[in-house]
Amino acid sequence: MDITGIPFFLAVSFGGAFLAYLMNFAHRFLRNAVVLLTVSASAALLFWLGDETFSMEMGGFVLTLGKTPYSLFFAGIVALLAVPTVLFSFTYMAKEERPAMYYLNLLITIAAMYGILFSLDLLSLFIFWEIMTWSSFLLTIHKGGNATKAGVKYFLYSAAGAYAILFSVVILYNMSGSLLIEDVARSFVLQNPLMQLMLAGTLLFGFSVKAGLMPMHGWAPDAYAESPAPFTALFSGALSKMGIFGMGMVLYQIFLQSPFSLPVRELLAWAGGITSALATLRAIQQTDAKRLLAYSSVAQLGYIVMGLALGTPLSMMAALFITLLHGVFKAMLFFAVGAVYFRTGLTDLNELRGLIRRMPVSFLTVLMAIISLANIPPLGGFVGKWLLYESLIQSDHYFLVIVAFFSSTASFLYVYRLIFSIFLGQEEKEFEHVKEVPFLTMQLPMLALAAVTFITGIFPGIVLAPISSALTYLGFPIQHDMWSMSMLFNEWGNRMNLLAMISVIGTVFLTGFTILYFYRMRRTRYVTTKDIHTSGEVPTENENLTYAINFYQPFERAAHPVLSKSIRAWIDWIGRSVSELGDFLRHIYTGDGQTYAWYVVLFLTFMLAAGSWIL
Amino acid sequence: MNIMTIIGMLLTSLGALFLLLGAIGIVRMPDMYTRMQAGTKATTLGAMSFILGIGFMEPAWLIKTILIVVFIALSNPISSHALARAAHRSGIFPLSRENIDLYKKDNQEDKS
Amino acid sequence: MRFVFSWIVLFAIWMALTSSLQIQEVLTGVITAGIVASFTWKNFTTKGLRYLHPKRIFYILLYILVFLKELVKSNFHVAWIVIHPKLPISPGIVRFPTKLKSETAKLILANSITLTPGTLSVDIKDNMYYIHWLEAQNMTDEEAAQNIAGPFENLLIKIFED
Amino acid sequence: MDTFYYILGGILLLALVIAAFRFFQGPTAPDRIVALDAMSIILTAGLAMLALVFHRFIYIDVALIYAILGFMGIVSIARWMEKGI
Amino acid sequence: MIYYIASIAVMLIGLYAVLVKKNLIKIVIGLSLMDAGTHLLLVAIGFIKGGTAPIFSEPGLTADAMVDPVPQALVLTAIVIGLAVTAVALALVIRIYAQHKTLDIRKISSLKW
Amino acid sequence: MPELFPLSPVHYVAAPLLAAFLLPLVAKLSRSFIKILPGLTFLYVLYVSAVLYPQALQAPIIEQIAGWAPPLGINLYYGPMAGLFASLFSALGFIVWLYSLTQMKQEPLDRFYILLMMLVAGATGMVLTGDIFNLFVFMEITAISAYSLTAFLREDDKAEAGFKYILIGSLASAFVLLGIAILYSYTGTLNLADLALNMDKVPLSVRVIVFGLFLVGFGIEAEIFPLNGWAPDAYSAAPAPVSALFAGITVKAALYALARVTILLFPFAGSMALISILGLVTLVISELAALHQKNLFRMLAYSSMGQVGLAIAALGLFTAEGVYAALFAMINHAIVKGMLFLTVFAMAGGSATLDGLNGMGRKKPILSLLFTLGAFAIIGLPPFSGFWSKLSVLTAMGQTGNYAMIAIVLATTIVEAAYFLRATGRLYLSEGNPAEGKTPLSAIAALAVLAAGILWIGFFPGSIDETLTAGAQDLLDTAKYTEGVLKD
Amino acid sequence: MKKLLAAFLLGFIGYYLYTAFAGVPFGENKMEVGKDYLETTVPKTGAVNTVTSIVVNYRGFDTLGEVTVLFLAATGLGAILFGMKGKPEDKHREPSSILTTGAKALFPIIVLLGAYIFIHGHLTPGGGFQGGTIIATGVLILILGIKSFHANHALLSVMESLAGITFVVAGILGLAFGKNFLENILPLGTPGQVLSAGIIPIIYIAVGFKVGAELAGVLDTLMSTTRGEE
Ligand code: NA
Ligand code: NA
Repeated sequence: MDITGIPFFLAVSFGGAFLAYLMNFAHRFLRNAVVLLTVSASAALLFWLGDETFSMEMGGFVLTLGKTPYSLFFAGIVALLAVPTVLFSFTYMAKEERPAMYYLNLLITIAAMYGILFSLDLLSLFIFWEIMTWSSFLLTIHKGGNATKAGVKYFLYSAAGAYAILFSVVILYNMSGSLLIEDVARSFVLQNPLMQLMLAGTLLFGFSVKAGLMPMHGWAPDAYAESPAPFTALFSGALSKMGIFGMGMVLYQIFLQSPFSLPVRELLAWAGGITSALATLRAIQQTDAKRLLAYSSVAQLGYIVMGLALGTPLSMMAALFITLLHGVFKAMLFFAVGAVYFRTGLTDLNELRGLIRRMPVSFLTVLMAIISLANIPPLGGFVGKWLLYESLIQSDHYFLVIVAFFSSTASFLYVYRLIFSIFLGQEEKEFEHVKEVPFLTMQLPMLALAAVTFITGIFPGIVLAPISSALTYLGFPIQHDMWSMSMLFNEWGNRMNLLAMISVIGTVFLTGFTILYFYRMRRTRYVTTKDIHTSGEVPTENENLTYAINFYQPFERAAHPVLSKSIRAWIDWIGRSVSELGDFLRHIYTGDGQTYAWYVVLFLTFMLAAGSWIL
Repeated sequence: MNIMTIIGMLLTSLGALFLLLGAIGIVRMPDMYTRMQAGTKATTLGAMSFILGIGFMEPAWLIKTILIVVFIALSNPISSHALARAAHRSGIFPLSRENIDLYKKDNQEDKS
Repeated sequence: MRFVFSWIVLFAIWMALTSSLQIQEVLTGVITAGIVASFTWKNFTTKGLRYLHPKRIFYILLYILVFLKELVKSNFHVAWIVIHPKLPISPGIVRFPTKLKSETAKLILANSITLTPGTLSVDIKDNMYYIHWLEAQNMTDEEAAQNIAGPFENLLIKIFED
Repeated sequence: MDTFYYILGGILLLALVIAAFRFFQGPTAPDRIVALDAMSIILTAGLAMLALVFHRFIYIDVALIYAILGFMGIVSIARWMEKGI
Repeated sequence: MIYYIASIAVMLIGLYAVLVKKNLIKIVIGLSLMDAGTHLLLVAIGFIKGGTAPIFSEPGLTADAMVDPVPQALVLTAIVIGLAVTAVALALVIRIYAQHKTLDIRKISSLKW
Repeated sequence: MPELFPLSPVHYVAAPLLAAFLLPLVAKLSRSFIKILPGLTFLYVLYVSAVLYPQALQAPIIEQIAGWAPPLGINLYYGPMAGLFASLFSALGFIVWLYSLTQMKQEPLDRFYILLMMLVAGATGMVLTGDIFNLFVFMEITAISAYSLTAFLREDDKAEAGFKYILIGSLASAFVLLGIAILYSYTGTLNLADLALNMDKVPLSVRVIVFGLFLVGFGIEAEIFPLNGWAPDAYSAAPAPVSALFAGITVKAALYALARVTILLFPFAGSMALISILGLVTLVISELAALHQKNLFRMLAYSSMGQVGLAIAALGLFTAEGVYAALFAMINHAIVKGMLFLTVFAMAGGSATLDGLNGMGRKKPILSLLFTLGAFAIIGLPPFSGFWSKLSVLTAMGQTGNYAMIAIVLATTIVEAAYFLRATGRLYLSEGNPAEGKTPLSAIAALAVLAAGILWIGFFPGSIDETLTAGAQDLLDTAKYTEGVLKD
Repeated sequence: MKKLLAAFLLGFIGYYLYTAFAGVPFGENKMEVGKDYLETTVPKTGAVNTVTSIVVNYRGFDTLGEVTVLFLAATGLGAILFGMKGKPEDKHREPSSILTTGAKALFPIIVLLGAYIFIHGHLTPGGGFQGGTIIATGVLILILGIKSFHANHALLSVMESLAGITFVVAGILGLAFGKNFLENILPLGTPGQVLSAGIIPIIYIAVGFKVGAELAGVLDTLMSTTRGEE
């Protein structure tokens, strides 16, 4: 087998998964070694991956695998997050049950993502897509309990998306006689526009579910919150990006020539904008760290979709850049929250506090991540968001600029809450024995990713170069240094002035942060947090004065009417209706023997009547 | 037309007649027991005579028809008896002007 | 002996059934009757070959004659009753004890009573026959026995119980 | 000879119809069974007559079997009445 | 023709019992009646006017004076099968009765959900 | 031996029959024979499959029973499709036997195995025979075994399920027999090939009536809505190995009969479209009804009905691709649903409920994994067998331009996913403390064979491509069938 | 209401069934394969009774199936009613001595008659099924007439097994002799004699035993489970 070929690559990725599962019966160190080796080897092999495509027949269909610059970029993200994820898992999952299943599914998920990216035809893509879905489903339900519900919800949303994709794939296959994306694209333009709209619509719908685009985001908060923390990093950071990958492929490889392309993209951009705004509002309301991060992820993917849908070279660049960066800083956040959970067993923001001295590295990770998330230079997040604003303004989407700006600003609120509730404030007795997490398996992944945000902030060119080749592959006319079309890089080229950035914006942020912090601190008294006696007043439930509880209660009251009308209610309604229909239909089968005999006779009568009527 | 055939015709005619009489008896008699007496029995004898008659009309069949007649003679009274007994035990008692039913009386004594 | 008796009787029945003297049929009959007799003889008969004693055969033939006489006699009697517009009957169940010991004899007696019109064996309890009679009157058991079983009982004793 | 057969057949049929009358009238179950018994006997005779009419010896077997089945039927019903189910 | 109609009628009476009667045994009888109707129908199909039993037991019998033997063979098979099914059905009724102490089919529908 | 008894399709029926008749005798010698003999029998018919099926792929084997050429005698037609089914049935029979060895403890075991063998032999006979009345006979053999097995266990309600089944099943046989009578009255023949050539003697209106009768008759056994009322009860009442066979064998045999009869005798576009539509309706209603089931066997039963509906929907296309897909779906369903029934029984016993699965993931990890695998395969997730079968169904529908059908199938798949994953999730719930219990090796082996089948087909779907293609052609090429059967 | 609807539906179905048979002339010769059977039965099978030659030879496979169905019914019955026992008979309901004696006397005769019928299946309108049924009837009279009579199930089961094996082996012998399953391998003999028609009488005798044993078993199982129950 060609060592530079994709079959070898996938064989390593998938084979490692099963090997690790088997090794579990030997010793867990051996298993961990195999796991780490597998993801590292896959990451390394990415660099040697050859150009030739690979075809095989399976079940009467020709499956074709090959790399493209576009897929390579996404594969890079996967690899970048996969290694820290498994590393982080080693200690984190040591306490949990059924580790063998966990690693098996984790490695399968990773391998399946590679498979999706390296599929040159729609069927292979779908196959790996589904493998990714079920393996990530099994990871989601790993903890049991509520996770089961969340996992099933995740799967059902995914299935709706996946089968929308499959629906199109089958029809496209019937139309073009081939599954190759390029062949499909060629025959696609020959179809009538409405057909084109329907097929692209279902495909985009399918991919957008995975991206968590509203209104199909219902699965995301629960699934992110309930799955094991290390996996959540990968889940939100890389797995959801597969939806972005697919949407980009559909929009620019298949659908671009259609007359409906532009309006659909406009619509998507708006959907992205609304998603980011609403999800940000939702994130602010959360009291659970992981749920907060989950909504944050949805919001960030909204930005990405916005950029992706606009379809200008700059916006695409922004979208892909955020894709990477979001993966990195969200992984950091989930790791850090996971680390806290690992030590305290808590993710509830109302119960955590004052861990800054106990877990300084985790604090630093969260700090770095939220700086990135809040688009503050010098870290990578800033570059992406800047590019996005710029492209929005250039393409005259002023309202979307406002939306994006609004949600960016609002995201301050939740990141502040996150860091404040967990790390700042009074130390609690109950956290006295909390230690920082082990270095090698837990600190190192966090710190490594923190370094990535730093490096990409300072040397965005490292990322922008592969992005530009990806965009070139998708047909965007971009030269190697075309990112200079952004104002940001006009003067400095592919390298940013660290000092200028820190001095201009960084100071502003830190000042604001400090003011906020001390403003809050002043109002606190040194009593235990559970002591809610305040100057003889009897506190009511809604005016709980313990400061960290109901952090943004006033805001919630204001936002409630808007949020409660979300489209999720509609989706829930559909689910309920199907369920009720099922309950109604099962009554068909609750009769006695005679009931069924009546069915038979009625059916026979009907058949005879229908038959003779047709004659 | 030999003597056998004539005997056969006589027997079949007689049998048919008794079959008819038996049927009439079943309709005319007042209760189940008397219907059995008049009906079942007459039809049985009628059938026996009728079948024997056929044996005489086709002499090659005679032995076999005798066999059937013997079988009927053996089996039919048994079934009549079983039926009468069952009817009596399931509470259907014979009509009787003078209440002569020693079977009922004895059964009641047995039970007490 | 009881087996041989059963075999012979069954073979005779077989011959009647086939009504054929083909050698194949006869041989088949011998074999079949033998097989059937081999697992039924215990129940079929209690005395065996003794029934083939000439004296008994004589009484059997006599019995058949007596029976036929009674049959014809009472047949016409009942036929007359049936056609009679007034249905001159006075039905009821009478009883009488029997002297017979053999179960087979009791069966033959019961069957004979039933076949002769006017009387119907309803049950035998131990030695007591219960007879439905079209012309029942209040009478002693002995009178009933005389009236109903009279012609048959003694012959049956001669056939079965000497 | 045919006339003779016709007359015999007619009588049998008439007897059958009359017996059937009791079968439908009842009133008790044993009454119906008595009628049924009689009808089956009449039919046995009828089957034997068919053998005669068609000159087919083999039909006699049918009559014999019919006699057995009729007998068994009555005994079964009687025992059933005595015993309940 | 009247034979066809009569056979069909027997079938339908059986089916009627299956649909309407509440007593399990009557339903089983209904099923047997359906079978019986079908069997009668088959025999009626095979009947040929003036035809005799398809048995060459005596000399002089010819094929064209005989009824169609096929339906008779089929009916023979079908009867035995029907008998077998009826026996099993009765066994089930016995079990049901032992457990539910009723033969009313409406009371025998504990299997649901 | 091979020289003395040249292998022929009749061995599929004769060997189990001989074994069934022998079983009461050898049981008197030693009780252990009760278990051994059926296994040997299934092994033997598997061997017959191994020898004959490759031959059938080259040319159909036509056997004349008792040496009478059709239409006088009964013939067996062992073509690629019948061969496929016969082999599948034999394999499933063997696996279920292997499983039952330790899992089936309810006496009378001798009768259980006799009925089990006859269930398989009857179903095999149904697919082999070339005579419509003989088809009826084998249908009855299958059915009567099925009735008895449904009520085999002693608990309450088993007899009730059996009675419902026998009630509806008897209607089925009555209607089929009636249909046969009508066909015979017009054509004077019973051989399927001969009938196919003589169908022009039957007026069109009568053909419609007969088709209706057959549709109802075979449809009852094939679990077509609304004729499948008996099915959930029977599936949940029968011992799990038997339910596995119901799903894997009896339904398939009835479906084969329906397909064969339809294509040979009633090849109207309308009848085919009707079958397709009925399949879809069955699919939708069954899957929706499954959504609320708490009894696992009942849930699996509805799922079975749904899967069969899917196969019927594809079959009704009566294109090469459609039949291919239907066959694929049937094979997949036989393997997967068989495994699910057996796994659930091994895991949670005969009255398994959804709640009963709680916490199984810890206590019985292997069985839980197998259940998960089965659930994924039934839903149609790659890379398991169900994916390819569902995909072939979808592409077959796509090829005929029935995009709405595709949408319906996919939509119901989501429903299917909902209830199967809910059950899968229960396995890994932390609550619930199921009893520990070792599953015997032979049962695990039986399950492993099925699991291996799921994975094998999943990774090498091409390995059964030839089989399915030949089977589909065999069904559709009616001229070849009639000529083959009536060649002299 | 339900009854009305049922009647309506059945009338409907009945109408269609009637139209299906409207084109089938009653009482006319419409034989196709039937004709061939009538013409070939005596010369080619040696059986005088065409129905028998069809049942046992031409369509012997059906009969094998039919025998199997009966066997399965017996087996299934045993499975379904396994472990169920009726209450002992109460004294009031014992059979009378007349019936008991009669049963004992009639049993051998009935069995012989059954045997006669299945031995002559190829010659007279009898056969294995009819003969077997008669034999089972014989057992029935024992069940009805003898107090707490129980058929010897072990014996019955051996009988039905042996008979079933005979049937299948007769079929397999055809294969072994290089012919087809169930094909005749014996000389046909003189039509009309007992020993004629090749394997037909052998199979029919086996069927007779089998049917007799099975039906007897079924009857006994059913009766003994229900005996004495209210
Ligand atoms: Na049936
Ligand atoms: Na399913």
